[in-house]
Amino acid sequence: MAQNNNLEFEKPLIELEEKITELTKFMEERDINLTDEIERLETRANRLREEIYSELEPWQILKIARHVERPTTMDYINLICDDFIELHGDRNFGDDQALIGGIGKIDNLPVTIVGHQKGKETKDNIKRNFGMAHPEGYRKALRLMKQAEKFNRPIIALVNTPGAYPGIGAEERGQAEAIAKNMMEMTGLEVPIIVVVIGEGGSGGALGIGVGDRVFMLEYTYYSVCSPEACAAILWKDSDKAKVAAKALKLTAKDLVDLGVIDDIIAEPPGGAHKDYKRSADLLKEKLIQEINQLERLETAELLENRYNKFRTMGYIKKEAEEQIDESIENCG
Amino acid sequence: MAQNNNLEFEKPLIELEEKITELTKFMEERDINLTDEIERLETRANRLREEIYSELEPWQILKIARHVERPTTMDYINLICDDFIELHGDRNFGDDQALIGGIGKIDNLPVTIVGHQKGKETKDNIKRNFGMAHPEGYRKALRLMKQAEKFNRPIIALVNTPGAYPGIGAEERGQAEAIAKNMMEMTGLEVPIIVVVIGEGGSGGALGIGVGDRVFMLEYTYYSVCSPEACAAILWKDSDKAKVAAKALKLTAKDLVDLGVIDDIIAEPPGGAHKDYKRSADLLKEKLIQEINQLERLETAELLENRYNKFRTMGYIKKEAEEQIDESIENCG
Amino acid sequence: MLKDLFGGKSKYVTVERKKRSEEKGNEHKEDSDKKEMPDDLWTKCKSCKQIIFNKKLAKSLKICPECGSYFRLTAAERLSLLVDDEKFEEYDADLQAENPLDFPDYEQKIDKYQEQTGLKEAVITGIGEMNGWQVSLAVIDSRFLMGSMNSVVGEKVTRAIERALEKELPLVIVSGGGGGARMYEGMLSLMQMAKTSAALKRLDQAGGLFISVLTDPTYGGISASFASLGDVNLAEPQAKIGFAGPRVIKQTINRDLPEGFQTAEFLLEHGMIDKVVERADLKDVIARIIDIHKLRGGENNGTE
Amino acid sequence: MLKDLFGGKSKYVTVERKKRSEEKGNEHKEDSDKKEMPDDLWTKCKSCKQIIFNKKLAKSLKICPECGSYFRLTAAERLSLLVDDEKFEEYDADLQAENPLDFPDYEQKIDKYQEQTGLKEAVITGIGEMNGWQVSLAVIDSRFLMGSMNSVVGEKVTRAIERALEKELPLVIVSGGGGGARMYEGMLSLMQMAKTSAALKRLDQAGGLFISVLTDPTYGGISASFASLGDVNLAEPQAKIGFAGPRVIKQTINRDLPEGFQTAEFLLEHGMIDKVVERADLKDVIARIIDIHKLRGGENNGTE
Ligand SMILES: [Zn+2]
Ligand SMILES: [Zn+2]
Repeated sequence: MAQNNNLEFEKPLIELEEKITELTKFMEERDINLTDEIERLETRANRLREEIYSELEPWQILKIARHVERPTTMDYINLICDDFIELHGDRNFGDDQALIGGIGKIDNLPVTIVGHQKGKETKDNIKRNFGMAHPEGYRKALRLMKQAEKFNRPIIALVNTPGAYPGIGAEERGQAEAIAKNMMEMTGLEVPIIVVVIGEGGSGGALGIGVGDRVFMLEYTYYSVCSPEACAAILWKDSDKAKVAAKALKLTAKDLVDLGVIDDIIAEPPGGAHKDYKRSADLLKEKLIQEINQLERLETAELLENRYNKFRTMGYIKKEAEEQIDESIENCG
Repeated sequence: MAQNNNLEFEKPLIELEEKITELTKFMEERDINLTDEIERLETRANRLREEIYSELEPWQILKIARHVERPTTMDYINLICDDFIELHGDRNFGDDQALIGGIGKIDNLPVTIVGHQKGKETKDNIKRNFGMAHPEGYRKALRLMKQAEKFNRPIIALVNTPGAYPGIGAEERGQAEAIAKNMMEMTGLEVPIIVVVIGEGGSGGALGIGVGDRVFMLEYTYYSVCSPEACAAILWKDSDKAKVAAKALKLTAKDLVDLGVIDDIIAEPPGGAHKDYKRSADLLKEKLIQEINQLERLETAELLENRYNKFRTMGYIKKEAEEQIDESIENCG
Repeated sequence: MLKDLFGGKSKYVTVERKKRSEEKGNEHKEDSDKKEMPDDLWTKCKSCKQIIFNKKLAKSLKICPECGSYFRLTAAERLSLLVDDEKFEEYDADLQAENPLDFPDYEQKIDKYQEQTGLKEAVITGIGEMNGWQVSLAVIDSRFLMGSMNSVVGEKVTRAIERALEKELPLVIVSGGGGGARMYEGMLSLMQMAKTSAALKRLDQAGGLFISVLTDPTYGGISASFASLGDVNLAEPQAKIGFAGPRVIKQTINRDLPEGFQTAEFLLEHGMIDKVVERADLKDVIARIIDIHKLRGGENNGTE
Repeated sequence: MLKDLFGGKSKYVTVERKKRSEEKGNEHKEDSDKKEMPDDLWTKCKSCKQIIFNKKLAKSLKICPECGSYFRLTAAERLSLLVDDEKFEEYDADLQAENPLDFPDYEQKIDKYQEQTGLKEAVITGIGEMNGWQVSLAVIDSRFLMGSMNSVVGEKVTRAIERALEKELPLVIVSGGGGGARMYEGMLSLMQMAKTSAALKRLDQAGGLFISVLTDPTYGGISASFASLGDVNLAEPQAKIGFAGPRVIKQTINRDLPEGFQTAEFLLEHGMIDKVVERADLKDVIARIIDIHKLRGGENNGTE
């Protein structure tokens, strides 16, 4: 892995790991037994990793979520599905490569999967528009999700976008309408929908495929009303305050469980999903199967009622105001 | 009316009418009583008109159907509706001015009306693309028709197009898909649909809003699988043979009633709809109201079953072949 | 008649609001009106730079008599324009924002805008009559934190939608907030997009009529949720409407934006808007649409 | 195995066809095969102009081994490629065209093409097995009057759709006719577009699966009806697909058409096609799609 992909806050850990590598090499070359020393250093490194990862700051989680080596939607699909066929196009205007979808089987269970797709290197990333979808991407996703409903397949939506693309074509073709329509229609789809934020959960662009019966986040991901950089720039005219904004915005999985915005956190391997694709995919797959099985037990009406209530109850309103209303009722009594 | 808008086959009639005008003027100027003569000439003119219009050739009907002064969709809407609000856009890509639509009331009956719109002079005609719709036109029509279904309004589709536009953008955005989708969806719409060819019924471009419980044609219109000009060019490499093709294609209202393609013919005023907008609109309105009233008495299931069977049974297959199958059944018995 | 709606003092104060008496602040209201239309006699048009007497401006429904530019209306002014005299009952007027994220300075902001506008939050909701038709209404006020959507705005709009559903009324939402989802409530603001859209799905499935009115400016979390989801989407002329703000787009694509980009007329051309309607015609057009819809199926709530 | 499907003589003749014995013309069939692949040993590639031995061409599934161009397949060849050995039962093989318009020379045309192709009309329909899955199939043959749609083609396709509906089978239609709606039957041909689309609506409402396979060329009345309406639209590489023919478009807009216009790849890019699939993979991809669909809800008709 290229040096420049290293996470800054892992520096002490990476240095330690380099030392271990050096020492191992040295031992082998000189035929000196340093097994004990190396073992001790490795224990140290593990402890250090645990330490770093147990008290990650929101901006550090953001860095992991954005890491170029992080598994993408297609990586997860390939590791999770026994068979998968990507399907293209919105049957209207185009095929958006930043938001992909298709049909496949997970342990013989047919599913429809949609998700934002980022590239790994520059060329691929340009093709994928850095995971920033256009309206035709959201419309393709909706087409595939409606088809899932027709064929009674559960839907899995993997969210990984800095946001919907802000460009002329996107505006001309109704970016706002496409996202709004998707949220509205996803509310009514008569099959289970599971949403998982696997990297970046960037605002409306994320929410455009983000309405479901379950909304999960991988451990080192974020989901935010706007990027901390933009938030800092707008509020404090200072994008260097992004770290402060990252904290203020409560965008981590843990924060969002507390706020009732998401249902659960899916663990990642030590050091983040990009350290072990297979293990990450296994953890995701396990959760998906477990939840789909639960959801499939529900009657359609119950499924939809629960989904509605899930989003209906989100938000906080000042207690006094509500009490004031209560008081007026008491006054009547 | 400009000279160049005259129909060639009306020449003797027009000359006679000019003579009458001359004579009337002469009588008034010179104060000579020519009332008898003029009256006689007028009777003659009426008879001549009747003669011409009673035995119109298909290519002559084509000329009337294409007449620039013919009432357009919007002309009929304005004369038929007490209130009408045009609604725009496909909520996807654009607003096609060659295929318009909206909601209105006919004698207090709410309806959705869609129809191809031609222009009257060059500038308007360019804006309207000569009534040749793009995919976004068909998709707007479908959006409005689906809304009609939601709000339980009957749908009126007024057909007047030389054909769907053959251009790069139209192909890019799926002209074929748009037309196909409309036919498919119109089959299932749970409200009455009445289709009326008010001018040109040009092939797939017409059929894209042409599936309904009733399909009518005004008296001097045509509905054809392709234009006689194109037909002649393709079959006989000679577009001058368009008159022959016009006959061979069986494209007049009368032919199509006989072939079971349309349900009925709506009469036009003498000399064609463009001679009397008001009267034309009244005749159309009367028919629409009468048919909507009939259709609204049906249960939805019956309505849809009838609509399906109407199109399901269209076509001719060689008798022998069918008999051969019957024979084989007899052989079994 | 419409010309008389905007006096030096907003006609809005004469519109009956439920629980209006319970509020501290009719004075606040007056204050804010003064801020919107200062006692000094004139306003400078941002577009043509002409100086216009406020009385004249009020008579022209806050449309510049010189160049035809539309000035923004407050929610109160909008209601005066749309609702029959005295025929508006406000709901949920007391709902106020929390600071669920403990976001720095959020409470102070709320206090400030409450003070400035006399409103508790960025939307007024209720039931009003339009040419005799009973309608469930929600009107965003762009002065209150840019009319951005937070938990309270989402909740009030959702209740307005549910009210339309329950009472079988047409729903009219006038969107004119620039700020999208309100940052100070983080993801809770964003989720109001899903919440309002979900409620609209229910209304849609029940056959309810929703007329969305897009006014200047409608962006972000508001344009990308309820504002775009009308059975009929109307817009005022020149109104700026879009998903991403022009500055963000310019930064992203690194070139100038085309003339007329993100205006109501641009959206009409691109198929997103059913009709651009002059301010003076808005009430009548809405009433006519309701009329065409209500004669069949639903009961006629109107007096005409 | 797939490589062996195209022998000097079409494998198709070994595919069991219901009522096959009742037809006069197995000789016709052989004749036509000879015309398609003449006894002389080679064919010239239209694209690269190379001379290719027919045996080699058959082995490469009629894809030019030099430049990769796709040659058109007859309906029989297509069926050989898609259907498991001996597992095809033809339906409605005897349906033949009338001349309802008394169109000049139409009967002669029909006679000529029947003679040339050994087919009664431009489509073969029936039930076949694909990797063990039972499928209702329709395959257009572009040699028969350009594969254009008339009353018979419309009727046979409609029956194939209804057969899928009735027997709860997946539907696969391979479209590769250039001619759109057949002029000789006038409006009756055009109305087959509505007829087939209506039947597909019923299949759709019943939850049936329709895989549309677009091959070279698919235009006009065929592209603007069933061919575009698949739950999944597959296309062969390079296949020309469109509504209007390129000549008409060129005439209309009076300029040259862009490179790659109206190819399968162009349609993929413009969102109309789900997937472009190599000829050799087509059967397996279709079977995999059916497999993913049939495990739930429907019963598994397949053997694997
Ligand atoms: Zn001005
Ligand atoms: Zn070649």
